[in-house]
Amino acid sequence: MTATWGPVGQESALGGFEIDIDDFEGPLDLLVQLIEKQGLDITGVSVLAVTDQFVAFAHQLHEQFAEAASEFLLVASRLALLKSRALLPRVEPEDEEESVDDLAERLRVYAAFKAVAMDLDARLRAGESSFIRVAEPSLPQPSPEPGAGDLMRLLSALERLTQVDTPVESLIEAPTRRFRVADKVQDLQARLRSQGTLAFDSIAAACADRAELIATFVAVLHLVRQRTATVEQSGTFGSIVLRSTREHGDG
Amino acid sequence: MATDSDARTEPDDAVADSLDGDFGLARTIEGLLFVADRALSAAELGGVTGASDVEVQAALRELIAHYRTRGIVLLEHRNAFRLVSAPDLADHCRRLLGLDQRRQPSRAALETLGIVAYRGQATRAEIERVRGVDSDSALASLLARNLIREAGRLDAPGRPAVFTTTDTFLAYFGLTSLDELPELDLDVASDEAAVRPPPDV
Amino acid sequence: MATDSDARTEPDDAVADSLDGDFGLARTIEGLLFVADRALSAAELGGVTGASDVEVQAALRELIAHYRTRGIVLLEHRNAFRLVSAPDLADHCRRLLGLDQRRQPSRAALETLGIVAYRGQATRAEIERVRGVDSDSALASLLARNLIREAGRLDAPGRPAVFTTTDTFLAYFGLTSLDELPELDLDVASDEAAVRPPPDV
Repeated sequence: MTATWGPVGQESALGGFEIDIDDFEGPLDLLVQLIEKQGLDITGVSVLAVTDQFVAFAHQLHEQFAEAASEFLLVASRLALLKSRALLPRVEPEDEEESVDDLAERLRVYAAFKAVAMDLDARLRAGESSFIRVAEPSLPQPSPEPGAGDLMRLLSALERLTQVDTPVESLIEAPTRRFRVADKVQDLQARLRSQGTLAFDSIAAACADRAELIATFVAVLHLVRQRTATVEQSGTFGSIVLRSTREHGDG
Repeated sequence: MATDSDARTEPDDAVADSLDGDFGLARTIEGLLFVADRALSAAELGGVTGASDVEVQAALRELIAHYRTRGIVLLEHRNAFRLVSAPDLADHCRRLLGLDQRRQPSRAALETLGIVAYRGQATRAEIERVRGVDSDSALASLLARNLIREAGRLDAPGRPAVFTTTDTFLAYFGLTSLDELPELDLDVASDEAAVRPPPDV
Repeated sequence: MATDSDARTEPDDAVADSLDGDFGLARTIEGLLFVADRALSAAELGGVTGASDVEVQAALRELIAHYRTRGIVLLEHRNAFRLVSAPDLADHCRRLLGLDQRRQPSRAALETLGIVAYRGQATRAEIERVRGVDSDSALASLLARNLIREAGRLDAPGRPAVFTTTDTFLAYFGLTSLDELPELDLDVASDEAAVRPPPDV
């Protein structure tokens, strides 16, 4: 299985080639790189020249690329087929012929897209890029249609903000008074433990001002998210009841 | 049009003039004004381009003249410059943006709106401290949609505007008061997937 | 004249009227493209302006030619149009916007992007067939950067997602149209030889 290429006297077919495991992705990439290093055409029988190299490399990688092993094996088997066809008189049935042509075609297509990637890469390195306008239009717009808003999106935008980098407290810090959500959570937990359910109306009515109401409301959100409590509502404008998920009087 | 790189200037052709010499600066400033999300001062433009104030002013005059007949206008207000759509196109723009209204507000706008709603009132600086990013254009779009309004000014340096939500805000979300907020499906609101950082490329 | 439905006259209409008719449409479209925060299709522009498709296309060609030398360019992506800053002003824009030089996408991501761009649209399986390797994370990173988007689902087992490029893709690479991508260089003539990205989907 002496190849007609490569450094003389090398024991391994891989000797003298500096292809790192991190340098390529998948069998086609490896094959294209091997071929390019040989300065060969990507198509046809010239692929032969790198078959042993590829098979040896694929063998070596087999375990590291377990998820891609089948693909490597497939490519290797096609290469082996190519090689056998070159060494032996034509004995292959036609479907094998197809499979060889198929590999050549795949290599050609892949090499073309590799070239595209190189071109895109070069564009980025050249540093040219267009920017869109980020300003939102300042033109007066008609008032939004009543009821068209999605409250869930509003809340999820806010939740995201609180989770990413901002403590909830800073969100609801009122200009004059401060209410800590953590305090409200504790307060509600204690009341739920003793009472089992709480009407949101009564919780809200007990709030001194809007800031406290909001802190309380955010605390309710936290309890529901923690699954300490569930929220029930009878109908669209019905009263809202906060219910402990634990049995009343439990632990 | 004068795509000609020929340096000769035709006397009567203002466009050819504009391609002459310092058009490089004018087109750089044009691009900067386009991407900016606020009005830019001549000093800022000088800082970014490295051009002198005289050069920047000349380039701005040239651009103002160019945009006099176009669908975009270059406005000057207190020595700050901003590209806006031509005033007579307002109806067309409104029609276009009206089509957009069926779309939900941007996430930036929603975050800003949420902060104003939950705090009761907030200044731009407070909003930006919470969001960690410039929130000028988000505020502008909320004001334009009448979802927030200026409630007054703080008695602090610069007398910053204090924003609060409007009745339109309540109507938009189908609320009559804050009490109705908890009817949300919180599992969706707290979807963890939304906060995962994007994977590296 | 029995009806008087268009009695509303704005003083600025005189400006538009004084210009030649076609330019009136071009400058209206210019203003619309400026205020839009997304790419607009020719059909949308026709809907808002009331002009025919032929007229809109002619006005767009005029604007594209005009913006070829300016600090703003008009990019076309699959028959949708958007104004963006000129690619060569990228460094200035970054400085103004306080943006860092972005991280380079991986080659895996670029190969994947190339396949989607040239094919017009592609499923994950098609991409993996070409690349011979799992392309899930490359796709995820491209989606996160808004360089591709899901255009729909195939009516096939598993209903696989079909991906297509976004107009951000063009802007990101400083292209104004998919035509500016080089021809796909396939050595041997085949069905796929000399593939250019399709002009629209």
